[in-house]
Amino acid sequence: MDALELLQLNLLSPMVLAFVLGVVAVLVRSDLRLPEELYTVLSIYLLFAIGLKGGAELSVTPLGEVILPALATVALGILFPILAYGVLRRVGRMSVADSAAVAAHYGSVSAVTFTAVITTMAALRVPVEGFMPALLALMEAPAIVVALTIARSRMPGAAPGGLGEVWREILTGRSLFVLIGGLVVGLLSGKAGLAQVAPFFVEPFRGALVLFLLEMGTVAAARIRDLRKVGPFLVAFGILTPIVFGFVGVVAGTLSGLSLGGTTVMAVMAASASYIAAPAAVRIALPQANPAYYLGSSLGVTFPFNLSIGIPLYYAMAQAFQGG
Amino acid sequence: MDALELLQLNLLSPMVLAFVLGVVAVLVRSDLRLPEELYTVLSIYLLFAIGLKGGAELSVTPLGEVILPALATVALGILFPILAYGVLRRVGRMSVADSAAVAAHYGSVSAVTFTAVITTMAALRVPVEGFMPALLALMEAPAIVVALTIARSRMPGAAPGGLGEVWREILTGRSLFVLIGGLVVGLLSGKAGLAQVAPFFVEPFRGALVLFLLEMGTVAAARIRDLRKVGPFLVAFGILTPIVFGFVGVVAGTLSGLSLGGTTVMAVMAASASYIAAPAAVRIALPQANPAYYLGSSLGVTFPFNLSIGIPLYYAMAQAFQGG
Amino acid sequence: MDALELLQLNLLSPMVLAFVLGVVAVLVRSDLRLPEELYTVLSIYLLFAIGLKGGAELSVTPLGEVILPALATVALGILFPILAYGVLRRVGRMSVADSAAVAAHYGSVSAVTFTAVITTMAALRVPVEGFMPALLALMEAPAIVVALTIARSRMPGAAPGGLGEVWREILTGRSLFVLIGGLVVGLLSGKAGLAQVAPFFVEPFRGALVLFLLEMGTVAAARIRDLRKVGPFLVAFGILTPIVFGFVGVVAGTLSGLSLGGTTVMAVMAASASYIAAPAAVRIALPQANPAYYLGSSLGVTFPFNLSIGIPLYYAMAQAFQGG
Amino acid sequence: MKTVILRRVTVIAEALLEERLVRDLRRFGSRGHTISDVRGQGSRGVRASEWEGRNVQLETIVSPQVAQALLEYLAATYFEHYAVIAYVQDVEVVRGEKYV
Amino acid sequence: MKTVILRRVTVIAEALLEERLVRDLRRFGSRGHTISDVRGQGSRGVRASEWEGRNVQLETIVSPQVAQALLEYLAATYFEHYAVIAYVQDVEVVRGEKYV
Amino acid sequence: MKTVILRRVTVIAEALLEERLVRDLRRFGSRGHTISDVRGQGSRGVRASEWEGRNVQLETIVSPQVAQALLEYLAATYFEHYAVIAYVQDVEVVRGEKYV
Ligand SMILES: Nc1ncnc2c1ncn2[C@@H]1O[C@H](COP(=O)(O)O)[C@@H](O)[C@H]1O
Ligand SMILES: Nc1ncnc2c1ncn2[C@@H]1O[C@H](COP(=O)(O)O)[C@@H](O)[C@H]1O
Ligand SMILES: Nc1ncnc2c1ncn2[C@@H]1O[C@H](COP(=O)(O)O)[C@@H](O)[C@H]1O
Ligand code: NA
Ligand code: NA
Ligand code: NA
Repeated sequence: MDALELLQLNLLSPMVLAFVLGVVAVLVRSDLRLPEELYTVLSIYLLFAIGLKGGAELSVTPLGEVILPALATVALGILFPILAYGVLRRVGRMSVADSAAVAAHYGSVSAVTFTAVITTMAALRVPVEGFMPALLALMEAPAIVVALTIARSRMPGAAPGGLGEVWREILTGRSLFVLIGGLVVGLLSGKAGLAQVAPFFVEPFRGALVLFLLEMGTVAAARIRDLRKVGPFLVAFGILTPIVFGFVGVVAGTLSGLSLGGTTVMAVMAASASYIAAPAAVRIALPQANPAYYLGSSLGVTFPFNLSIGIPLYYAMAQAFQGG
Repeated sequence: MDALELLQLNLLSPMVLAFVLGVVAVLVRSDLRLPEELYTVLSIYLLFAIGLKGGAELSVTPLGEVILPALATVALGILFPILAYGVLRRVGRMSVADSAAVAAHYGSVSAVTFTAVITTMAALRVPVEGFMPALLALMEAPAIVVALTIARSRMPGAAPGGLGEVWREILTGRSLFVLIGGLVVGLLSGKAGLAQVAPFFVEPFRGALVLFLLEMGTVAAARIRDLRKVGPFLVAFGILTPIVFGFVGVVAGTLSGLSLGGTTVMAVMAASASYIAAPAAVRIALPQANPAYYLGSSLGVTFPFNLSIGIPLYYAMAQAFQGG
Repeated sequence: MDALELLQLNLLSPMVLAFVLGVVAVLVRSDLRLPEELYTVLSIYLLFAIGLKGGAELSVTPLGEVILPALATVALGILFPILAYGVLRRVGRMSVADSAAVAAHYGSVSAVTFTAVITTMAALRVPVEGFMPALLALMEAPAIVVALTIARSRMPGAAPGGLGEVWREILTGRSLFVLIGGLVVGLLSGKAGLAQVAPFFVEPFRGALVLFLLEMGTVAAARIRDLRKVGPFLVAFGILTPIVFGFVGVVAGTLSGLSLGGTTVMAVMAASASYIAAPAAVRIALPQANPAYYLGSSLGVTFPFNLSIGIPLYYAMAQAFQGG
Repeated sequence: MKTVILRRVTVIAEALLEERLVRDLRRFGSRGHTISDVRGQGSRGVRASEWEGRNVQLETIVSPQVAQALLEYLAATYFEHYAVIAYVQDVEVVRGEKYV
Repeated sequence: MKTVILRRVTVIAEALLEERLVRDLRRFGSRGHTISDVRGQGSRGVRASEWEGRNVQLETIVSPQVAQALLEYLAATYFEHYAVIAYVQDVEVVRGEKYV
Repeated sequence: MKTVILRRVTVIAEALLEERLVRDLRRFGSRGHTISDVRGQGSRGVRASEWEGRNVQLETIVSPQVAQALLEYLAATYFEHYAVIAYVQDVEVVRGEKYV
């Protein structure tokens, strides 16, 4: 399948179409309001399911296989926020607080985008290393801490609380907690445990993701009006950064020995911007930063870009890079 | 299977029994309160699933097959409210506002009754044209607009807002929006897309409907105390109208070339009374009308009648009519 | 499989691990808050599903088989609260109100523990009599009424309302109502009816239980701080009572002719303490009793004990007793 | 616009009592009420409904006499054993006749 | 701390009207509002939104003039056909300038 | 029935701050509070928690001194960067001693 076919296939997948439907619902001011409780429940379900599968897989994976990709993941999580901060501050001329805030988001990772690429790879029958959810967990926190440390060193006295509180906030935050929890449960109960709950956590997974993306569409659409405040620089940043970071992810994935599928997933992790863990941590630790910037760019630009065009693009990149 | 067996089978189906259980819960004042959020989520799930399947089916249906049934559907949607209005106003001697309000409900269609008949046909292994959900979407709006237009022409100045607002209200209303959205997603992503999400949207569908009907039972039961206010005329109207309209549906379905299953579904659509789209539109556009009348009759009388007796009755009618 | 292997298997099951994860979430003060609506929906789902399966099974069971176990169940439900009251009042030197309140909980039964043992038996492929859910329904109410009658006779004038209100409260209470409702629906619609809804109510059942236990963990953890108020006597009571009652359950199950699986389930019912029906009834009828005592012991001690150690223990007991 | 001064009684209680409190309100002459689901902490650390999560907050607009009688009854009936608080404020309403 | 006395207008209405009421509030000069989902009973036994369960309670802090105008408009527009009540109270706010 | 006049402080804030605000309340001497989930709009169009949907409304009944101190602290700590408003009203409570 060539890149264009893949793009078309992706754009017409129930996932992407459901997301678009959610956006349309907001644009035509439909009273389609999915209850917040559904959002909470589905995000816990998806993260726990991802973790569970990853953990069960991890239970049969030799540790040696995981070490290199894990190191690469952490390295990217430290490198990306520094790069992003530099660009935002120098090129974008944004304030220290806003630059650090946006950098935290782009260095970290979006669990839903991860879920989407896993589902896409499954639909394409491209095998993916089972331990990728563990890497997802590894990538979430470092970037946020690095970015907040930068802010703290540049604007002493302005940020309340210590970095300890930030770590605590991230680690006990819902998304990382459930993901790691799922990993541990999967690791301990193994493949036999997973088999018991597969009709709930494995088989309906894609469908649940479609429903979730319907709701995500309504959420992201509410961010579209931020785009005016965000300005052209951040919109460009929100499209170019994932492409560059995605390419770095392809290189890192390949070098650390991941398969085509694993490399694509690594690229998507690199390219995606957090919008659950990062906003919560940033809002607490860096209240001066304007949420319109970091949410507008990560949720209003980068998330839809990755979901629709990014995933096939990074897959094509990985094919090209590994093929060559 | 003869009509009586069918009736018995239907009355003892988990769907109908769950509905009865919900009614009983209210009558014995059980504290069984299903959260409203569940109601919202399940109704979105059911409508989206119905649309998805219909859309996927539509993607492989020659347009020619759909045209006649679609025209018939719209014709009924225009005819029914006019008929109903006449009867309510002349025979029932109800006010203009109340007559138009009730007429809007009986001309429009109940998505849950539709879902129930689809499920029943599947249980009986009677094939149904896959595009029926598209007809469901077509039948929802016209009757409401026609009835409100009648009211408007009879009581100038009394109704606020224009008909444009009514159309907008109906089209962006949750139920129609999700149904059409599901249709479009299904149409674009096709049977392959549907297959991906079948373990979530197709297989558990009947069970989810049972849970939904449990909740519907509690909702409908709350309308039973309205019956006193509603009076004997509206109760009779709520039983006779679906029988007459159901028969018209059988004729229209057969003439437009639908199969036995499709004709039965068409009859149920004709016989059913809206209680999601219509009440919302009527309450906004015709606040003078008494909700006890239109909700009491559509939800307290007609819905339970159709669910329990109506569906087997219309099926028997269709058999007799198509057999003869 | 010997007892230790079984214990290990149970402790590493997704169910128990999810429960522990919920406890950990509270201990590390994670913001993992599952919406209450999910709790309500899942508990209704689980009880209805249990009832449905039990009812469908009951529809093909000769009545004669059920009578002896049913009598045994009611006998235990009357005996246990009297025993428990004696111990709490004499040995524990607790007040009349508190003794009766705790006795009501331990005489009654925990539907979730029941669900857990059913799931465990299924995972071990140990057959269980299909009518056990009917026994569950039988065991819930009597103990509560007996315990409240004791309180009433010992402290005349102190308790408001009549016993009639207590019966009403219990029978129409959500948990018993849904369970009995499910039984009746299952009984009437039979195995054919159940088959229709199996992809929703049967197959995903275990996974839904895992999600529910995650939430139960957060709930039970909130009770752990009660343990200080509860004191060492009640903690000991909360561990020894289930062991003793569980053994009585093994004897009663075996004598009334139940299989190994059925006897284990009977033992778990005997050993488990209510925390849905009993607290609600006790709080209304005996407000003087301190909830920290009855919730702390039943939810903070006995539930986790049964879930982790109790179930394998009673199974081992039943094996030993029936083998000998 | 002519407004009338009436009393708004607010009762915050464990959810278990909702139905009973509504009956009480009616019995004392309240012609309507509004309920919201809330959560809270007070002097009573633990109660039966706590693990089910919620308190309810009932508000009813009534005449001063009804408010007074209601408050006395609630204090006497519930304050000792149940987690309940109640307070009163003045409110200005339009078309005061519908509340009394 | 210098506080300013303003008016808190509370509107309780069937959920269907939420969007419209918010538009009304804005139009009459409210600079912000807070909405909660509530349930209730009043003189109107039945209404279209009842079976969808909820009322909404809108609160807005405004100047006395805005409060007065708003109340008059709401009474004239909604009280006859819809399930709506409204009342006003004084509140003391910090940094009163953001509300007017 | 003897009632005491106390102060009801209402704080409406983005949900993210809930835990912190509860700690603040306690620290300033509040003996209890009630929280409801609400939604709202104000001068700040956008904030981090907005897309998670909710604000929280905290209410606490306290003595006038505590109310005053609390209000000052909240204004100084949160008003600049967070979406927070706060206001105070008098309330008449039964058994006032439990609140102070
Ligand atoms: N000082 C207070 N201010 C506001 N709400 C309170 C206060 N004290 C108690 N409450 C509410 O009343 C409920 C019962 O209080 P208590 O009986 O003191 O446990 C609590 O759960 C709170 O919701
Ligand atoms: N006396 C009252 N006190 C508090 N809330 C009320 C009162 N009367 C009516 N309400 C609320 O206003 C809504 C509409 O009232 P009504 O138009 O009288 O049916 C009710 O559903 C209640 O939520
Ligand atoms: N005038 C007002 N009346 C009632 N609530 C308000 C008002 N202004 C703001 N709020 C509430 O306070 C929150 C924060 O306001 P702001 O900081 O102005 O964005 C809003 O989301 C509303 O819930
Ligand atoms: Na990233
Ligand atoms: Na119809
Ligand atoms: Na027991």
